[in-house]
Amino acid sequence: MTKHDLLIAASTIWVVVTAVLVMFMQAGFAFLEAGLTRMKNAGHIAGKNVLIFGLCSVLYWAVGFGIAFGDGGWFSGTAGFFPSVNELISVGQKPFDFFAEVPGAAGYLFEVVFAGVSLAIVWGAMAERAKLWVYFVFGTYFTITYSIVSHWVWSPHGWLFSLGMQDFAGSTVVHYQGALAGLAGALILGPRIGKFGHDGRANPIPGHNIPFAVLGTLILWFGWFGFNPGSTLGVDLGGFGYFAYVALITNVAAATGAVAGMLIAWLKLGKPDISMMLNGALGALVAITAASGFVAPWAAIVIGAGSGVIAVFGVIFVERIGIDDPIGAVAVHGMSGVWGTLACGLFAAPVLAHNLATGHKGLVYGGGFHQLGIQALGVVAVGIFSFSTSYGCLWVLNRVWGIRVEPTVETQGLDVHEHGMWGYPEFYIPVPGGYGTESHGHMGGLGHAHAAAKPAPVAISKEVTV
Amino acid sequence: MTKHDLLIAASTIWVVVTAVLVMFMQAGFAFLEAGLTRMKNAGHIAGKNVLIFGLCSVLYWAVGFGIAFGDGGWFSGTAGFFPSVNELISVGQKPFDFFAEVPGAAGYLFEVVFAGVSLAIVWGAMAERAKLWVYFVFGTYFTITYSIVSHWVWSPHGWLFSLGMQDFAGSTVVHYQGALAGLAGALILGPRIGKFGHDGRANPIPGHNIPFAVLGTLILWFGWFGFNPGSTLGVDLGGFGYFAYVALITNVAAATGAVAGMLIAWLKLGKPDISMMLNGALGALVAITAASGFVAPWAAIVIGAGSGVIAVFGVIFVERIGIDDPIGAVAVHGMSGVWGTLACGLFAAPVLAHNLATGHKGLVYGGGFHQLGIQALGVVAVGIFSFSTSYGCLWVLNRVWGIRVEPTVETQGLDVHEHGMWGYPEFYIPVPGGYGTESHGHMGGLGHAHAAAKPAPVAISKEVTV
Amino acid sequence: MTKHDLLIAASTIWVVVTAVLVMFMQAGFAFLEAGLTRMKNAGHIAGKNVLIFGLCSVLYWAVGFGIAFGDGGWFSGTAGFFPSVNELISVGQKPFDFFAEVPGAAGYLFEVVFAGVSLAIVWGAMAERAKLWVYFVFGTYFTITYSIVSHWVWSPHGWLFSLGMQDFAGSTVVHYQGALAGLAGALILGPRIGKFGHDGRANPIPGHNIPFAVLGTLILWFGWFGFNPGSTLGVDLGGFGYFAYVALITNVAAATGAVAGMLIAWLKLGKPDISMMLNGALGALVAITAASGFVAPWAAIVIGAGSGVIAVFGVIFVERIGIDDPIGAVAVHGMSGVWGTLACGLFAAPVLAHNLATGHKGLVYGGGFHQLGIQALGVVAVGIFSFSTSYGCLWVLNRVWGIRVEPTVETQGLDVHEHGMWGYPEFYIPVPGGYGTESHGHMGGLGHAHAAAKPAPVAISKEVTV
Amino acid sequence: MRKVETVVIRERIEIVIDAVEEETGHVGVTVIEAVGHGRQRGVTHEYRGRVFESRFLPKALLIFVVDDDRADAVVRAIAAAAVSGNESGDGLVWSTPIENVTHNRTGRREAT
Amino acid sequence: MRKVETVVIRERIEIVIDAVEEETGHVGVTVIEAVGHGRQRGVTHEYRGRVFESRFLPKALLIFVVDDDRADAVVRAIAAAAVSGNESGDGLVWSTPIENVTHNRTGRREAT
Amino acid sequence: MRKVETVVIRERIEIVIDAVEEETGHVGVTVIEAVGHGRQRGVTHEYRGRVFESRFLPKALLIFVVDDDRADAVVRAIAAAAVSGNESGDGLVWSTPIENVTHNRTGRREAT
Ligand SMILES: Nc1ncnc2c1ncn2[C@@H]1O[C@H](COP(=O)(O)OP(=O)(O)O)[C@@H](O)[C@H]1O
Ligand SMILES: Nc1ncnc2c1ncn2[C@@H]1O[C@H](COP(=O)(O)OP(=O)(O)O)[C@@H](O)[C@H]1O
Ligand SMILES: Nc1ncnc2c1ncn2[C@@H]1O[C@H](COP(=O)(O)OP(=O)(O)O)[C@@H](O)[C@H]1O
Repeated sequence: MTKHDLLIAASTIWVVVTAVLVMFMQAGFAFLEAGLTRMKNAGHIAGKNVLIFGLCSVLYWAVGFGIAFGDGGWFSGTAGFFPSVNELISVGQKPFDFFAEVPGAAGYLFEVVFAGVSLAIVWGAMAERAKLWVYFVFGTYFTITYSIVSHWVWSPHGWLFSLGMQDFAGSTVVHYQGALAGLAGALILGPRIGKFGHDGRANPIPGHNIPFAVLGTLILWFGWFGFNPGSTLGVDLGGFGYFAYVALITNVAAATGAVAGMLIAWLKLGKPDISMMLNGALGALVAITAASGFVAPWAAIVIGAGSGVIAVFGVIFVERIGIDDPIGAVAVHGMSGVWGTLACGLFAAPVLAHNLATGHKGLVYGGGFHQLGIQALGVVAVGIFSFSTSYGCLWVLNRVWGIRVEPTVETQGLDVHEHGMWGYPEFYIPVPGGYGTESHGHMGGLGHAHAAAKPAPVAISKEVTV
Repeated sequence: MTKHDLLIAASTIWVVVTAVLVMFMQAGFAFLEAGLTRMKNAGHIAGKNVLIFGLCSVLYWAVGFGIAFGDGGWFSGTAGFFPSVNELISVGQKPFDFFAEVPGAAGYLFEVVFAGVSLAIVWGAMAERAKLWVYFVFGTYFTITYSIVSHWVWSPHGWLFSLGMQDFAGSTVVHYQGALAGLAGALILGPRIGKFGHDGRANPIPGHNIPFAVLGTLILWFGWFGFNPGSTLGVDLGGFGYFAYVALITNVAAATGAVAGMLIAWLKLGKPDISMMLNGALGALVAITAASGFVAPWAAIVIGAGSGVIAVFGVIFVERIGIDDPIGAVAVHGMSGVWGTLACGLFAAPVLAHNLATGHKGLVYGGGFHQLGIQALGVVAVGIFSFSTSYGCLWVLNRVWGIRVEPTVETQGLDVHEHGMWGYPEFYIPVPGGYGTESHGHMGGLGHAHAAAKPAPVAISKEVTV
Repeated sequence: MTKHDLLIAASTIWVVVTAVLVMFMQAGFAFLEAGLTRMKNAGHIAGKNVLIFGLCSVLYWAVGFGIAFGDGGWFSGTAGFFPSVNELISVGQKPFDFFAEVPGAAGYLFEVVFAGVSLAIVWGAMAERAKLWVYFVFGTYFTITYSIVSHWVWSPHGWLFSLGMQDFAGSTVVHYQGALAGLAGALILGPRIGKFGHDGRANPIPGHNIPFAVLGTLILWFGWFGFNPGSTLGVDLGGFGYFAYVALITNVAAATGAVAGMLIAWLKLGKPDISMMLNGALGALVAITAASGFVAPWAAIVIGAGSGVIAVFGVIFVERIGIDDPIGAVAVHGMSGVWGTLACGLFAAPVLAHNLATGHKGLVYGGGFHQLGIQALGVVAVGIFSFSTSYGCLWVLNRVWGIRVEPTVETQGLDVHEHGMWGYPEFYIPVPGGYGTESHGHMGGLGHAHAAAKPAPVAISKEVTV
Repeated sequence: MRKVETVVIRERIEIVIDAVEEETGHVGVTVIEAVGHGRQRGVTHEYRGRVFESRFLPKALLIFVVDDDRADAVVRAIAAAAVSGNESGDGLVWSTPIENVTHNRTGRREAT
Repeated sequence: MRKVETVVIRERIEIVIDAVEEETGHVGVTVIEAVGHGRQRGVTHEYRGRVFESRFLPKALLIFVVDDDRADAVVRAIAAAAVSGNESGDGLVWSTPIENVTHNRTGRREAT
Repeated sequence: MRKVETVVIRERIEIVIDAVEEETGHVGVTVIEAVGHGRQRGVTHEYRGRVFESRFLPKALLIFVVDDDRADAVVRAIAAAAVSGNESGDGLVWSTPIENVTHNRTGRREAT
């Protein structure tokens, strides 16, 4: 047992544990999104996260990981497809020598959960009206385009990495990209029925469960301690134990975003809207994702506060221009993603940029516009690539087969139509022995002992032969 | 400070962190099971997981851990009961020298959460109709029989271990055993009132909360990253950082199971049933539990897909033969547990079986039927032992006291009858200032300021003296 | 790379991971509290945890961390305010040299989540009737008083630490303090409308969602594996891997508390009340917090059982003397916090007190009343300081501006009044395409395809210009 | 025409409606959730030390708007079908003459 | 017989029923959740930038089937018990003659 | 006075009430959630291998207590406003003479 063995052990613990935290963010998205949409779609909205993470996990093993982190050129990796046992258990070997201190398998695990997050964001903006098969087709497509961009920014061969772009954990790669695809989807799908009145004014369509949205947000915040600090991909990047600093920055920014989101909603809208507070916290987490390795605590506060402002005004703006984004993905992940990416160019602290050996100090430290320019270039390049490829794909799918459900399906809900069963069955149909049957129901007391003795047929429903 | 100290530190971090992830699976089971059962039992179903994990935790410290991992013979451990402070803080010492790199306490922690999972599975198949005291009595009994079997398979003295049985993290020990006891319980309890019509046809009794079931599944998936990778019990089993590979295999299998479960339900039942997708993912996690240390990624996909098939057809089959298993435990944990155990005999990769020094390569690698035979032997032996001991115990309890609640209790619900209060009180009774009182209620707006000034007595309820 | 570097790496992993587990306890409190209060306040109750953790995180970076752990005197730290990048990334340097094996940032992360827990407890006892701005003002104030007491007990300069007070992870510092402030708040606010009848008898106001309360409790139990074991602040305190023992003790106590809480409720109240079981588990976790590093497993069982008794009788007692504490914070965190702190003086095992070099062995090991006396002194001193400062602050705020919402706001609910929107909007107002509109609603089936074609205006609501 | 109203236990909703359809040929019903209070006792609840009970039981109110000459048969069909065999709680049925019965979709006014 | 119907605020449900039982001796009631719209204003809601209000308030509809000679006393008892002291919202009570009143369990038809 | 009752689809609740207020000047309504069964088919459900369907559709029952001379106009206003353009499901409206109408808050008894 060498010290290097112990380094591998510690780094692998760190990378696996943080990857697992990020994986749990799927539950966060599931509950944030289910909470901010309607009861009739709750099962579908929550369940689709399992589906897409499943799809993505297999695909990313097959091709995504190779594209993103396999050896290759400036545009894409060209090795590491369908990786074998040996490629996955060895450490620092080709084709995954990018991961110097952990086995290829740990690299896969950490990176696949990021791809899963990016995919989860996409569907937030498209919620409550897309057909189920679209998840399969576009999910597959996006996993690949996502992997290409992550190669650009994070692989040592990638062209944006070579230019010195700073995106510590993926404000651009993960969040902005997901939001761009979601925006493309929201544009092509159009708003939900009832969202805009005949006069074009937006109607509020409140989500059905604010506690779910809070749970989702806290799970995401929790998972983000994997997202950002885990992006050191080992225990010594930036110095031994430096990842704790990344965690601190992440927490300070998120905290500021939550408070700012609530206060700004209070000032602007007259009420300290809880969903805006949640959006503020999440927007801040998105923004600090790029910057968490590079900035000082005071800058984390500035970045977080900026995201609180963006959350409130961004959500209102997106609605005002006629886009229906039920959970605010465009504002929270898109606009805040851009803000965080650019913020590196403003606030990157000299000592940290140096320790991480990525890019240069930011504008406020006298670094001039150099780093800011590179950050802006990254934003523009990824914006064009991601939006156009996503829009193109969805446009074709929509043209050929139609990606939006029929009005009757949308009105009645995706749960019963797409999946056959409500998210909360006892609120919609009589279930044997359930709410709304003898002994039960709102304002109801308790029934007869005898009733149990001879169960009635499925009340109010007729069975149909399979 | 020696390198060995650091090894102990790293291994203990790993084992404790993964144990904690597995402990959280109790929340996963609580929500999976509560989601797939009815509103009137939601508090009971969720709450019982806290109870049985509590019971199990104390018992396992007292005797279970000694039976399972204390020094002893081929059948059972015979030392390490009521372990002392010194036995628990020392590393690699008798009676817990099985744990070479972590203190006995870490061994306890990791193993008790496994016992807790096995127990949680039991009650899924018995849901919505067992008396509360049965949890105490059978929970105690099962903790002990479980510990015996885990000694057989995992202790270096155990007879199945000595034969070279491969069960990396417990498809057989944890899942199959839990399902066998659950099956015994479901048989003795009989189906829930209303589950089968007068003509014997099954009525659907949909669970009440699909988002809960999704949350439960994602928590379980998350926890499984402790379950399988943590079973290395240190940072160097199979090579430093090898546990990351186990995590990858786990994820790929689960992902395939989710997608397969949904697609097969879609093909077979006409609808991409969300609960079947969840069952597919969980079944795949169960199956890969035995195999996660031994197989290649492609085999993880095969195993996961197989579990997706098993989930759908297994659930339907169990119902067709007249067994009422509300959450599908028999199919998901039992059938998939067998599948995963046998799959080792088919797909164990030579290099991995060698690295782990457990058993031999599988059939497809030219290993012949040797390993498959041992796996089958393990399945049969554990099947006979676990099913018969569980069935016997429950049969006696049922004969002497009756383990099923009265029909009136079942009809009205376990929450109010066993525990005195509904899981969702405001949907069932008027609560002061709650839903269904002035200012509140469905389709309701908002009431008078004045009403507040003179609170009414507990509406619609009369207080009774304690 | 030295061995010391690896020690820093391993310790930082441990401290950051456990800190993250503790951070997740915010979700636990959010769901425990939301579950045990009414539907009309669910969004507010859950959401406020995000707000106060946000507030506390920023403040603790600014001043709290310096007060608590910066260098200073017996009463308070006097350095480390607004810490800089360098202060946070260096290890074992002033002003945070208290943290010898991890960077200052890891220290911040671990300690801020403790402050967040203490703050979360406060609001449990004040639930459903405090104004929103009070969270901002008192949250700020309490963050500071909390930090002062944590300096007393945990900083090597603190006066109670110097006396040898044993409070391993904060039964006194975190839980008791939070409960004292909550008690002050509950006294000043008075009981909720409808809680006590005209004859002074208490009315039950059941919480609205027992599954949420169960989830909250399991999340808290999960997080407590960070809370107590993480308090070693490194991998070698008490011996390498000793933290696993702390985890075992924590689990055994919690388990006993859950079972005891249920059994005692069964005996005393006639029903195995689930909320009492949850309170038993939590009370045991609170009590073992001080003792987890110091006691043997049998003592953990005694302590846990004691907390089960305290939970049931404490909750009843608090209600009987006319205090309305909706979630039982005074009993669970206050009384059990005192019990756990004193229990160290009774049960501290010689070997463990020695290994940790804190205080002396307890009464039952022949240590006499010395340690018990110090523990009692700590309880009294903190009790006087914390209660009086909290009561004073809240009294002034109440006198000047009033901290309780108007009766009309309380009756109708904090969600709609303080935040503008219900926690479960579809149960209260018609939402376009939601429950209670065409195609939907309880006992409802499914509507017309055509209805979708011409969406109605926002049913039953009129839009008002912003 | 006549409006026949009945309060029944919820498990009987389907059976009552089927009986009306089969025995009288009348199709069309509106169902409303209700709770009722008759002579039965509720069940005891306990929460955190307080014990109390509730006095209502869940019922359903069914409304059938029927031709005058069918009213009597509908009442009889309902009373027969609503019987659960329990000791109490099966409810009541009654009818009321109504005027101006109009079919919303067509605007057709039925003879009173 | 007569059917007495009343719309009351929900906190008055118990009080009204108790009053009817005490003052007239009549036992038996069916309660239905309702919402009503009278002259009061709702409360303002806000969600993600949109402000709106709701015009209904929660009420309950109580149905008492009573003997003809008790109807008037029941109406009076209800009207008296329903008063909450609020400025508005206490609702209405009225009665209607009904026919064919049949007790489901026994099939006994009450004298009309 | 007269009680006008109507069963309508839920999306029409607001429109019907507005129509009554505008066309007849009558203010005051009580709304009850209902489900109804007419001639339409439900939608197919599937759960874990079992397929079944439900036959009810959500409706609302609206109650307007009105002056005798306004009853006919109210009925007509409702019938007109309730039409959704769907092929079925728009429900019914009818009226009944009622007695003893009393305003709870004031105790004032309206002329019958
Ligand atoms: N006089 C009444 N007026 C209105 N509803 C009544 C009346 N009597 C009974 N009911 C309804 O019928 C239900 C059954 O009544 P109950 O007295 O329990 O049954 P039974 O008369 O068969 O013993 C009650 O819950 C209530 O909803
Ligand atoms: N004409 C009416 N028809 C039906 N229900 C009515 C009528 N007038 C009032 N109500 C019911 O009574 C409730 C109270 O009416 P409201 O006008 O607010 O009270 P008040 O007349 O005491 O000021 C309403 O919410 C509604 O449910
Ligand atoms: N005879 C009736 N008695 C009571 N309610 C009825 C009757 N006929 C119709 N309804 C109510 O009206 C609703 C619409 O009826 P339906 O037959 O579907 O519409 P349509 O007559 O326009 O085709 C039903 O769901 C039911 O609630």
